[in-house]
Amino acid sequence: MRFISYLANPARFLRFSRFATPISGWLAFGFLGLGLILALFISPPAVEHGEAVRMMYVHVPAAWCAMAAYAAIAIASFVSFVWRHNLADSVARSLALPGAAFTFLALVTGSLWGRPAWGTWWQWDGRMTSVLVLLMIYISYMAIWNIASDRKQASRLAAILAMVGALNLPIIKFSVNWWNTLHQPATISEPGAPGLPSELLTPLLVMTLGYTALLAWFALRGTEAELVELKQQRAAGSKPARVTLEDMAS
Amino acid sequence: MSALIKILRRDILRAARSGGSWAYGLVFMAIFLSLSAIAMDGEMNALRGLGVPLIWLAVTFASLMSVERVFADDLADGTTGQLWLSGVSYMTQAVSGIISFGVIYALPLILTAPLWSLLFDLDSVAVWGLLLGLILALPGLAAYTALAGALTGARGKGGFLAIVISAPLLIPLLIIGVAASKAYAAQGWAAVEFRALIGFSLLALALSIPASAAALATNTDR
Amino acid sequence: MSALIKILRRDILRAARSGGSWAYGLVFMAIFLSLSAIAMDGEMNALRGLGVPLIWLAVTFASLMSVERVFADDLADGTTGQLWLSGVSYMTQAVSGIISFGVIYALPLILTAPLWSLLFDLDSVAVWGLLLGLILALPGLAAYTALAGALTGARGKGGFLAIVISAPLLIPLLIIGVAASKAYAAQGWAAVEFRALIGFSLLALALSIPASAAALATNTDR
Amino acid sequence: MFGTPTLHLNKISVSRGGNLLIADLSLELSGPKLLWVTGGNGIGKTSLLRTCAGLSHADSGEVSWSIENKPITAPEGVSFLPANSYAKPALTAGEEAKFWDANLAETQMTPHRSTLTQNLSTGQAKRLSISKLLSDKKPIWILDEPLAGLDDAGRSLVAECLQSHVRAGGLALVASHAPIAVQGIPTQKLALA
Amino acid sequence: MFGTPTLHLNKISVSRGGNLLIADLSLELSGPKLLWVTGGNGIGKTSLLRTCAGLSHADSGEVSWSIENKPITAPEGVSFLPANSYAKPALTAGEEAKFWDANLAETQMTPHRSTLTQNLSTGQAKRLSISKLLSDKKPIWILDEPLAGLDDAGRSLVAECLQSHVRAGGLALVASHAPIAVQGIPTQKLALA
Ligand code: HEM
Ligand SMILES: Nc1ncnc2c1ncn2[C@@H]1O[C@H](COP(=O)(O)OP(=O)(O)OP(=O)(O)O)[C@@H](O)[C@H]1O
Ligand SMILES: Nc1ncnc2c1ncn2[C@@H]1O[C@H](COP(=O)(O)OP(=O)(O)OP(=O)(O)O)[C@@H](O)[C@H]1O
Ligand SMILES: [Mg+2]
Ligand SMILES: [Mg+2]
Repeated sequence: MRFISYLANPARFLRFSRFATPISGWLAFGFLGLGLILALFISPPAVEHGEAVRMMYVHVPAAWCAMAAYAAIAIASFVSFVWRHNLADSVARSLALPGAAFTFLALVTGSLWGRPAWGTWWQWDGRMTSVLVLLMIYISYMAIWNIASDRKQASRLAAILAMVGALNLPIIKFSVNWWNTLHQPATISEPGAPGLPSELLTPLLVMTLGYTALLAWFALRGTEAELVELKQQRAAGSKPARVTLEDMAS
Repeated sequence: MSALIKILRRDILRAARSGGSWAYGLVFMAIFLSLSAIAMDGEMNALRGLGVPLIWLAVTFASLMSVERVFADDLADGTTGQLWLSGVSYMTQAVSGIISFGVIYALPLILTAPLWSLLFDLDSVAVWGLLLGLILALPGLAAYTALAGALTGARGKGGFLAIVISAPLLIPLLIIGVAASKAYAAQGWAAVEFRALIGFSLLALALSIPASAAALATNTDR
Repeated sequence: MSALIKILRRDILRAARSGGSWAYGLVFMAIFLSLSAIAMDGEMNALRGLGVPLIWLAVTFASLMSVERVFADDLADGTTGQLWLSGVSYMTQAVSGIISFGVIYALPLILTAPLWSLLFDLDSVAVWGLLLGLILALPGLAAYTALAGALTGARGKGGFLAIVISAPLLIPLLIIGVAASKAYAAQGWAAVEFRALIGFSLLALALSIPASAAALATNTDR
Repeated sequence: MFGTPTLHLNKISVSRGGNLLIADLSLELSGPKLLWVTGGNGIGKTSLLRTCAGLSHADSGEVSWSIENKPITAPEGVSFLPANSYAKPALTAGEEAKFWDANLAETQMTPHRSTLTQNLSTGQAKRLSISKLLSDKKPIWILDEPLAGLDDAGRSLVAECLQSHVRAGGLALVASHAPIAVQGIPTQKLALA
Repeated sequence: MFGTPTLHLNKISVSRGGNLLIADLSLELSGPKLLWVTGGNGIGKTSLLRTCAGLSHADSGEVSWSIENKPITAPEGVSFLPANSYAKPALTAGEEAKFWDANLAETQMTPHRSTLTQNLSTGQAKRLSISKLLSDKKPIWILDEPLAGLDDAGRSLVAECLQSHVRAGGLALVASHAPIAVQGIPTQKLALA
């Protein structure tokens, strides 16, 4: 928390991001490269799913990061709304595009995986529907940023929407339990359930780290860009009015 | 309280004057359902199964169509701010928007649902299930639609954006609602889906009222 | 001519800016069709037969939804009269309204129709029939919708009244259109329904242009 | 220089919502001339001007326009400046000006060319309308409250425009509550009461 | 009589679309007083007034209101008259007045009580807004171009209203291009340039 309030100052943030941004970029590159090699060539096919299991290494971390990114957006939105802090909404805004991309990726890989696993591309089951809803929320979140010509206003409206939309996260998470469906219930993320053997778990974790670093890179870079733009706008903006107050004969 | 009633009365008057905009949803529903029935070539067996979901769909769409009638005008001409200055809080305005939307635009749709069910040859149990489900969903439907209206405000006639915003919120409600309407035939009132529907509807209200109020305040600030 | 192009360019710009109102119809279509598919419980056999009429319906509804985007704003703020004074006749304005409606709102709907046909597992002949039918109906669709927009003008956001006016005009077009699309599979291009469709579409244009121009002039006079 | 433009009103009556506002008014106005139209709120100035611009029909009587005694249509000879802005919300001031072939520089609006028209201040919106008016170069100007919302600079701009318009032989009808006084041009006052 | 109403501006900055309009303005204004706010088009009068009425947030700094040094909220003490009409189109002037508990007689609008608000003339619409203002009886008035569109009678009506408001101890902020001069009440001029 102290770290966050330390960074809340734009100048300090720019100093921090100057080295943090490239680091997260390279981390993302490294982890994703390593993860893909592990996933595609080194890890063995699973007993149940055969070669199709390789889809998991893309799918599962994408789904997790999609949700994590949204959770981060919702939290940042809360901060921005309550304390009117425009660094927080820059972070939220920059996370939207990669978050939506991960959601899309989870949907596409899930449906590619669904074909061999369940014999259908698409089914309106709880998990799939709620992830599709997540994608729609991401889209509406990005859309609302673009309608208000005033940044202050846009950020508040987007924050309100992000907070309301957070309701969807528990729905995604628990939909497999409530709603009798095709999708796998939590096996990996369940505490105390070992679930996967380590040769499957390792590439999964590496990929997850890679996706997370990528999210961080987007957040840092987007915020940086917006700060710079804001600074330029300030410099280019017109001078404020000179105000004089005088008495008049009545 | 009296402010609520005053706004509601004003909105009813406006709706009645504006070339019957309140009936817009009804006409849409009529066209939607009869054309859907025509498109299915009138096969009663297929139709019977589709009646409940189609009517739910029709109600949802018809409500979405009126999104921009909730707050847009008041935001555009500055009435929202004036009402706030005259002591009607944004919260009250949000509530009155939800109520007037529910009463003027959504309720007529729901009340005519049994009529449309004739088109699909639904039996009376199915009609009861449909009606109960719709009525329980009404608060949620009105709440989310109003929220979308408050967020988009006076911009670009809402339209697209309002639909994009409210659709993801409404989809869960729609799915549970259809499930509840269908479950009525087998389990009656006791079906767990009804409880879920009530829960969702109330949750929608609880979320939308403060969120709409905040959105109204933000859209007034310009 | 240059006035036509200027108005068209302006309308495209406005549509692009207004929170994507041009995409409104597309989103409506997406939601309408996928929800219809959900409602049918994804039964492919039933769906295949319904694909063509449902997509036609979706295009028609989605166009109706944008009626008030044609002339209402220009009439409300007096631009129609100003354009007339600057030498753009009401006739030209009617034509440009029809064209910009057709290009901005209706054409994207039609061009995405093949995409939606995937949802219904239509074969390629059916898709061609659908597309040809829709394209031939486009002028008629745009013409009647614009006429409804010109007649209702800036009043009460058009809405209801515009739909009530254009629905009866559009229904024959819809029925012949669906028939033509279906006939394509059996008879191809030569099907008599196509000629009827072309005839209807041209007739709609011929009637709507002068009628819309007269309506614009009348609505300017206040 | 314009050839002598003339506006002919032949026994026109104008009514709104069943109320007769103007009854049997006959006038013949020729440039160079400034006509200041004045009268209380709701007396019918706007309605009269719209009729003179050909935008509304008189209930009875005839409105016609001519140049050097050759009849013309309203679009050939008349520009109308309405009291309210008719700029389109989603467009910027620059885009709006381009659509009407108007020049923002004439009204000092160039710095605001990329502001959306709905964000313009009251006076800026008025200036945008005036830019559009100036682009037309028509011999008959009909202006409804052209000064409302303008600051001092804006008001003298309007006065200058009126002066050069009339000096060039033009005819201008101006409805305004504040007196329209422009140096050195033939001026008449039409009071409705 | 109102207790002494005060508007406090503490180092407020107001910006629009990234442009800083007002920077670090501090003011304390107490009734009885008339403050004439003036300045060129687009300088920021409307933005400042909306901020003073609590309708917009200042980017930084604080706006607060008090009566006899007891803090109040804007809705408790402030009325705002916007430059444009906010009457609802489908309603008649009478219905609109009833909604806001306003009295049409005070602005000579009674004869037009059954005219739809969208058919009112410019000045009539302004009078309707003024009726609504008068109904509130708040100690702080914030008026944006109250004279625009009004005829002579309308303008003296506004002057009278201002006079009796200030005489009763009220505070009035008035943005206007024309000087607002009212006999016998303490007046200050706030010029933005
Ligand atoms: C479009 C279809 C699909 C969507 C939208 C989807 C969505 C998701 C989401 C959101 C998660 C994360 C949930 C959590 O951690 O609680 C997840 C996890 C997972 N998905 Fe999918 N999925 C789809 C298809 C599939 C298919 C076809 C399979 C395999 C047969 C599959 C297997 C898994 C597995 C094994 C997990 C990890 C579960 C865990 O232990 O947490 N998914 N999916
Ligand atoms: N449809 C209508 N029904 C009833 N009355 C109407 C209608 N349209 C206009 N009026 C009335 O016609 C009158 C003429 O208005 P007009 O706008 O011409 O006045 P004006 O002289 O321009 O006034 P202002 O100085 O306020 O601009 C007004 O009294 C108005 O209320
Ligand atoms: N969203 C926005 N983007 C860019 N500029 C804006 C925005 N909103 C307002 N402005 C500008 O802010 C300025 C302030 O306008 P404001 O309405 O406060 O001026 P004003 O002093 O009331 O002018 P007038 O005398 O014309 O009424 C104007 O220059 C306007 O163009
Ligand atoms: Mg007038
Ligand atoms: Mg102003």
